[in-house]
Amino acid sequence: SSGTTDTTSGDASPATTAAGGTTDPEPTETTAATTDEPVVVRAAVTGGEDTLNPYTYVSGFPGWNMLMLQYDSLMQFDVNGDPQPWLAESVETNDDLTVWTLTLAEGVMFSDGEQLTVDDVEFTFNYFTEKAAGRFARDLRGVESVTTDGDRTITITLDAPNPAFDLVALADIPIIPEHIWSEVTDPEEHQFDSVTNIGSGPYVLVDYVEDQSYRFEANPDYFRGAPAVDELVVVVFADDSGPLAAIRSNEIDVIFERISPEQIDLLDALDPIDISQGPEFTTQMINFDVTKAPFDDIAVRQAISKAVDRQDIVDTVFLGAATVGSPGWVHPEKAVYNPAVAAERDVAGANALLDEAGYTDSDGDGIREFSGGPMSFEMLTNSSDSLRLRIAELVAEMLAEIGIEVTVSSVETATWEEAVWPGFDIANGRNYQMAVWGWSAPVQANTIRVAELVDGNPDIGFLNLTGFSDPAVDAIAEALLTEADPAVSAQQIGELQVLIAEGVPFVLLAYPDGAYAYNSAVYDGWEFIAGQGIVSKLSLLDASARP
Amino acid sequence: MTPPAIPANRPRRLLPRSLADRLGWFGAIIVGFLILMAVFAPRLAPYDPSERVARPFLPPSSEHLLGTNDVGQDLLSELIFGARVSLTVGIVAAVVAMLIGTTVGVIAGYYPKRLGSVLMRFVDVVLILPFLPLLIVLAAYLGRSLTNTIIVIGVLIWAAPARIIRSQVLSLRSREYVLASRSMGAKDRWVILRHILPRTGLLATGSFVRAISGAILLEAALSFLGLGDPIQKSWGSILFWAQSRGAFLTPAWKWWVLPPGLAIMAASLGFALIAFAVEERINPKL
Amino acid sequence: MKRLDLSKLGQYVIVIIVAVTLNFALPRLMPGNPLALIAGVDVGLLTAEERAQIIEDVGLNEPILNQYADYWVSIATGDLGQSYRSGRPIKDIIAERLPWTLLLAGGALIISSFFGIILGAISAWRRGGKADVPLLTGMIALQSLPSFWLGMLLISVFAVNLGLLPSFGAISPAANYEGWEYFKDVLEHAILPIVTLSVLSTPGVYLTMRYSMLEVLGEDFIRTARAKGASERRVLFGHVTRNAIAPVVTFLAIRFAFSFGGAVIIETVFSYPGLGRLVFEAVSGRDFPVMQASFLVFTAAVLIANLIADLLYPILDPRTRAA
Amino acid sequence: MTSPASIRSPLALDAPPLLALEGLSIRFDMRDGQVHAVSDIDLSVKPGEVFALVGESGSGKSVTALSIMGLLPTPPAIVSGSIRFEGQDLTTLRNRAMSKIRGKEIGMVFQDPMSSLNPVHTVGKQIGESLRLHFGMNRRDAHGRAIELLDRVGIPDAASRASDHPHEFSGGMRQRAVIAMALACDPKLLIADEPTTALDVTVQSQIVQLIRDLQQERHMAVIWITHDLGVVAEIADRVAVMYGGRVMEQGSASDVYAATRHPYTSGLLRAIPGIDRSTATKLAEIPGTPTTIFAPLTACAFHHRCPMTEPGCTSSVPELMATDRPGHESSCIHHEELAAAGNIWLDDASTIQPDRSRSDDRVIVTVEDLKVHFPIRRRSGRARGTVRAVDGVNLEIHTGRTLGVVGESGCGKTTLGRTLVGLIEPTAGSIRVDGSDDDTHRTIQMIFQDPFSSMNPGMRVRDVIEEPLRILSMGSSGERESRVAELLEMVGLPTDAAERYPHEFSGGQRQRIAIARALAADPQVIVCDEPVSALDVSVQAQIVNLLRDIQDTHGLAFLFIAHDLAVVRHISDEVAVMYLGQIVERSSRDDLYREPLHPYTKALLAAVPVPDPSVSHSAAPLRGDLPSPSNPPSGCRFHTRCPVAVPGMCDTQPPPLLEVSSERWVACHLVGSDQPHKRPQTGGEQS
Ligand SMILES: Nc1ncnc2c1ncn2[C@@H]1O[C@H](COP(=O)(O)OP(=O)(O)OP(=O)(O)O)[C@@H](O)[C@H]1O
Ligand SMILES: Nc1ncnc2c1ncn2[C@@H]1O[C@H](COP(=O)(O)OP(=O)(O)OP(=O)(O)O)[C@@H](O)[C@H]1O
Ligand SMILES: [Mg+2]
Ligand SMILES: [Mg+2]
Repeated sequence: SSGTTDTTSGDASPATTAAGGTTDPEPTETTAATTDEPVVVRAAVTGGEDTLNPYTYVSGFPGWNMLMLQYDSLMQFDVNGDPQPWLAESVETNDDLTVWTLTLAEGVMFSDGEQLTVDDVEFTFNYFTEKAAGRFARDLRGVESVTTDGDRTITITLDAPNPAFDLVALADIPIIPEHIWSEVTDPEEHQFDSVTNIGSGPYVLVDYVEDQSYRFEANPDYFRGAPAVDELVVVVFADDSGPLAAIRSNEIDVIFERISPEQIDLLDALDPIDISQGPEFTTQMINFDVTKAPFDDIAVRQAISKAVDRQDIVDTVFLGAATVGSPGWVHPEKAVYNPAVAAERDVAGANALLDEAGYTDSDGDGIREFSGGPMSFEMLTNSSDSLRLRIAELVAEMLAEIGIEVTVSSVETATWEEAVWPGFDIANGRNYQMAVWGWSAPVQANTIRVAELVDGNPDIGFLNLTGFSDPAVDAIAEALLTEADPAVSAQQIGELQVLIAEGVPFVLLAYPDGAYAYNSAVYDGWEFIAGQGIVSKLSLLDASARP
Repeated sequence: MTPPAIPANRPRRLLPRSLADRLGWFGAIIVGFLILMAVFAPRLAPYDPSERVARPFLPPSSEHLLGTNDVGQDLLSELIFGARVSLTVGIVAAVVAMLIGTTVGVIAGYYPKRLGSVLMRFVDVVLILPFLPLLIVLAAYLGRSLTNTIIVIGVLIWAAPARIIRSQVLSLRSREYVLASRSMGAKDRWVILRHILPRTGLLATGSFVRAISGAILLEAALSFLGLGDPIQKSWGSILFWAQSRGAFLTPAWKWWVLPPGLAIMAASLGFALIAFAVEERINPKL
Repeated sequence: MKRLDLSKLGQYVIVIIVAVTLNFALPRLMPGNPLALIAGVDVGLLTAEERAQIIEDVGLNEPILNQYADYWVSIATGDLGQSYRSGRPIKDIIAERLPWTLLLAGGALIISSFFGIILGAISAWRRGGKADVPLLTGMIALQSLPSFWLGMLLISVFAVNLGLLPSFGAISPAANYEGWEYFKDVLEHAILPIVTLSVLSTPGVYLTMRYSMLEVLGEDFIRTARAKGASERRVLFGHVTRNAIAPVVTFLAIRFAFSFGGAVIIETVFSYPGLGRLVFEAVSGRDFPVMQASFLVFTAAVLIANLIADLLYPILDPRTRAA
Repeated sequence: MTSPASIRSPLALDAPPLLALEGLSIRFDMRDGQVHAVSDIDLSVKPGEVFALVGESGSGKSVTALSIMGLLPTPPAIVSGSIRFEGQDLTTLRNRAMSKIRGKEIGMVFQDPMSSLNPVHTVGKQIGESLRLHFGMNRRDAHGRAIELLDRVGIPDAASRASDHPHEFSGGMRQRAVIAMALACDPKLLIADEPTTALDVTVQSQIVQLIRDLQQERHMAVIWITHDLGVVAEIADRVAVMYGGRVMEQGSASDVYAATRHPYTSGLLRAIPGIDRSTATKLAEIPGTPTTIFAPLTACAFHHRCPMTEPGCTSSVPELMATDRPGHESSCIHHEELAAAGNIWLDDASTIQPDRSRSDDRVIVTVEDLKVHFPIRRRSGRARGTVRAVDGVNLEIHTGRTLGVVGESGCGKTTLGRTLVGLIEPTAGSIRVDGSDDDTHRTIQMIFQDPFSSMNPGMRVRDVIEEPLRILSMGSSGERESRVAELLEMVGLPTDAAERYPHEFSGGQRQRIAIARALAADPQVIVCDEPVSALDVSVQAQIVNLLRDIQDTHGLAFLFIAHDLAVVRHISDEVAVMYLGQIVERSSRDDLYREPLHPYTKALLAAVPVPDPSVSHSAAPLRGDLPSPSNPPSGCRFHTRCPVAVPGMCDTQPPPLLEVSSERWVACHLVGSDQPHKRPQTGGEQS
């Protein structure tokens, strides 16, 4: 996909924001009328994100999102979550998706007044490749070369076709200024501050108090036009209930974290507070250790998948604010979703499956037996996520109906991670029987990453936490990774969904919606990016500047 | 050294103690009430607390006097059944704490020189242990269950009773009846079992009841932090759910937050009052 | 003042050694590892070599005894290392956090000693009287309040419903107040957490004071003072309180140290940027150096409090001065 | 040193009473009953006289004194009747007005000098406090006056000691300080409640002397409260004897002692062992024990224990009546018969004690060069010195005989006794027990001082008595049971006592239980550590007699430790005098008391109060206090206090304990066969 966007609207021309129906006069008009009345938005996050440099932010969400307020990437997600040209005016690829040619937008300045050039782009790619740092280095794996041609053209050559290169790399990597970073030899050790927090993004981080607050000021010379919000203060809370109290007491204006489902209606009912809600690509699922009995038996896994009532979980735990999980992994909102795999609850079928496979309750205590004794398992959840705990309880209730006893064990997060994913390396095996698990949005957002979840080869399936292995699945998954033709790729993903639904490497239960609360009297230009939520520069730019 | 005029048959029991007694009885009534509630929970509770009986987040109604929780379980039933877990954890954890505390306290008090001072240094260390990681470590090695919550709490709170009992034993071991026993050739075992332990018992009762009071609070705090077992229906875990589902900030605090908090307070208060009365009785000076 | 007793010092040393060793061992005994924290995001995307590199960079691959020795060296040199999470020197982090915790603990100490001592004295002086009964009952009741519950209710009432006080933090974020404004801001933020901590520690002070007073009131020298013709007031202030205060001061010192630990819950509830919250976050993220350092601060607080109590005691109670 | 007192007129016998108690009753209302501590008493004290209030424990003396000061806790105390001080009824005064009288007009000295001083203030400040309160003196003047007062009560180096805290004073000094405090404002009346009871005889006589001097110097009236008739005889002008909250007898000291008109008083006087009484007879007992009065009296309070009781005694409460002597009153309806009959007590006192010949005894315990040193520890536990509690003691204990051990408090008596029974490991030296199997515990048992704390309050009497048998695994349970019954009978307790708890018994009865326990394992030696000093005089005699009887019937050996030389004299065959961990004199009882050789022994004996006002007492015999056993004086340890010490010899060379004559050992450079010329006069020839 390629496209160009007019970049001349750099000086903010007043434009109406989306019809929000607020009681306030139209915000940008106010800004124009009384220029000394800046729009200040106070946002809440839970847990600090450190100094918000490419090497020092903490979490994928909202850390990366906040980071990207200061930086720009070559491409930018639009409301649908699809990458669109941004710093790069245009993005073109060859047929087998190995050569990507980009044209840099003109007149982009860093916040210290230096011009952003193709050299900065080249520097950025090389720097991230050389100075290992998880996320961006991984993005750039497979990049063979980065070359510049003249002032505006950059050519990136990959060693293999990568259909998602725009999504995972171009829209993800912040372009950093060479004149600052070339002097930083050891970014892990380097401490950053507002002097070195230099990017081309719409905001400049001017103030940071660890674990307390961030203050961003708008960059009036932003190449897409001055942002609609002049100042953004991000307050760090220790737990989830703090922001909820603070938005009610009018101490903050927006919560940069998903609010829990029961809060949606409650907060929406309050006057200036509104909710922005939409599908997100996070997942809630049941993992089991597929390498051990009885989960090595496909019948057991299928029975479990049939026995869980996904709708009940969506209704009870998420109060409807979630999408029922697809047994084939892919979110129904995705274009490549295969409706054929839709889940049906079938307790009788599940029981029959188990009976057939020889798992019977021989001693009449209501619990079936298998070679290793009663089918009685421990299901791990992490105590910090109460919704997951409830899911576990409900699943336990549901599995009781098919003679499988589940004891829910809630443990502290690191303990839970260590059991399910020891050392974050699947080579270390697994120390659990069953667990409620979930992946963050990027895993789902890029559909072809499903290979990482199910491939039996640990190099490819490095997120295959359940130890699943199926040659048929492997074959399609590996083909998918390098398939250049979107149509073929869609076809493969469709097949893969069927195989996954049958093979049950995990039981996908739901995709929770993202819901964000904000005070519409202060600012209501929030834009919900499918799969990512509202925390993005898009929300803070004028509507006309958005892709 | 030898004031001969030790007042003969001065009636100690005649001192007025009505206030402590009244408070103690008040505490006993509260505790009695809560224990009855725990014992007869299945009869008193209108529903099975672990069954989803209505829609989630219902406000109080005639069917559900305290409404329902986030998955539609009856809050009143949870509250009533919560007494079982909270009181059990409190009492059993206190028993664990007293077993450790008494053993250490008696040994440290009876052998105050080497062994005793080593033990007391150990007690000092326990008192300054960072309890959060300790808890996680213990939970990790013991697994998460009610039994382990009990052990963890017991391990965390034994040091205070150990100190009190040690100082009591220190004074007991120089009582003349202990000296008398030793002068007859009694071995340490005999003295400890026949003289020290029974006399410490009374004091330990006070510490024990106080420990229950503390253990109930600790269980609530642990559950609230998500370090207990939120699946167990205890008062602390009701609050954990109330907190994690935002009930503190909504009108639901009146039926979801207040009752379990008050129940914790009542239980802790009840035991604390009994402890106060017991201790007041033991200390003849007061 | 007499010089500090050597064997007492020796005991402190033993306690310190054991405590420091535990501080070192506990984080490492915890399941889970700090990889995710050190690596930053998406630890799953790392290759095995990258993982190994990270572990090596922070020295976690070294033999445990070497790490232990390094820890001692770092304590001895006062250089507590760097946080895995932020890479900042822990000294700086602690220097930022400690004042806030001190503010809460100190504020609560002042309030709870003020009310605890005065009310305890009143209660004991008029034992069983009109003031004593409700005070005693009320204090025992306060002692039975779950702290997090109280904190949350206070937020709910004073911040959310009445809008009188801020519900979180130590200062208004990014407000950049100066002078008096700043002071007011800090005070407003500290009120609710301090009140919560005070409510929790006042009963202890009160009960200690009351107990100590009653004990002193039963002493013969009180009768002697009256026999000298001292008025009730004079007996109360010149003799009873003065004698009863020593155990209370000891209690306060210890209590002050422990309110550091108690701060974990309070600071979480109020999103207060003190040491307690630092610990909580370090523990969840397995930030070993920060955990070690903050446990060290707690240990030091308790030991210093003990030491102060030990030093104060002879001043308050001449009987315990070395002859 | 001018004091306002010097203006006051000398004693006027016909002057109106300074203090008059009329119909005074004091009751304690407790939740579970009432205690009638004082029932309707009338007393009066004249200006400048020493008035003694005597009675056994619980008779209401302290309560009376406190009611005068208005210091009784109300509630639970309820005071009725009137207390007139210089005509003014103190019971009607409000607290504020009363505090003007306390300390200024009436001073008071309490029994326990340690606990009656505030530990956190300096001694000088505490003395100055009343001056500042009553005369509005400034801090400096008050301090100066406090130093003068300390100097007057005999504190050496008063100026510097005034800024010491009470714990830095010895017991005797503390009591002096308390006296200085009570006298600071020059009160017209001094109430001294058992001011010497907690002190050693030596110090006691110093204090008695001091108060007597001060009283004469200032012409103040003194109410001297005591249970010790001996002390009273030395100082009192008039005496009132209380029992059960009633005054039994009242009159001039000489009348009360010499012409006793109440059976209780005469019983008490006979029960006192006395330093000059015959030891051939048993001590006179008063049967029964003093009791607490829980209901209003309807009879003579003493009728339970009185040998003259007849129906008239129980029909009403007898009032004080005039006797045949002026100013002498008695509440006994038989006082006239008493005047005629003399002694009405059953004469068990004439029972001759069996004589013990020395022929059949043998040495059962030999103690050689015994040393017990304690490290002194600070609060922190660090050793900071050594207390030489016992420092080289040699002695033998003979079967069937009693070795008495006397000495001032802290001289190591208890330590010696406890080491003998194995409670304390000796630091050096040996204890050999002859004629027994290897288990010394079967041979040696112990009786402790405090009958209240020496029994586990949670055990039944049977368990208490059985305990040694069980510890030593003696007998089956049946045998043990019959042994308990046998022992109870032996010590004069009913057999049903076995099932009861110790707290249901009086002090004397408990001491009987303790004796039964000590006898249970059939030992050959019993160490008695002050077994009677916690008991009332009337009960003390019972226990002493019981011990003697048991010794005679069982051929037991006793090591009898006591600070009361009269009691020791009565029970012992041989006496050892200890000073600072060492034996300074050891001899047969009669020799020792007749002719003490060591200057310390002499001083001790001279300090013993004699319960006879007609015997005039010499001045305080000993200077100063016992030196610290952690830093004993060089040479002869006694030289610092010895009136006859020879400089250059006594302060450098420690005198050995030498056998100066047969069966008589003395450690003094001035006593001994090798230095006859220096032998003190009293040390007559021994053969
Ligand atoms: N366990 C101990 N540790 C240290 N010092 C001790 C100990 N027991 C006794 N002493 C000291 O040893 C000395 C002798 O004490 P001991 O009790 O034997 O004297 P005593 O003659 O029995 O006195 P009293 O008549 O007051 O009972 C005292 O100075 C005492 O303080
Ligand atoms: N505060 C009190 N409360 C209750 N009863 C009391 C109180 N003080 C004294 N008594 C009782 O009053 C009675 C007389 O006591 P008091 O102290 O006057 O005796 P005493 O003659 O001074 O004896 P001692 O020789 O023991 O000092 C005793 O039976 C005692 O139990
Ligand atoms: Mg079965
Ligand atoms: Mg079965």
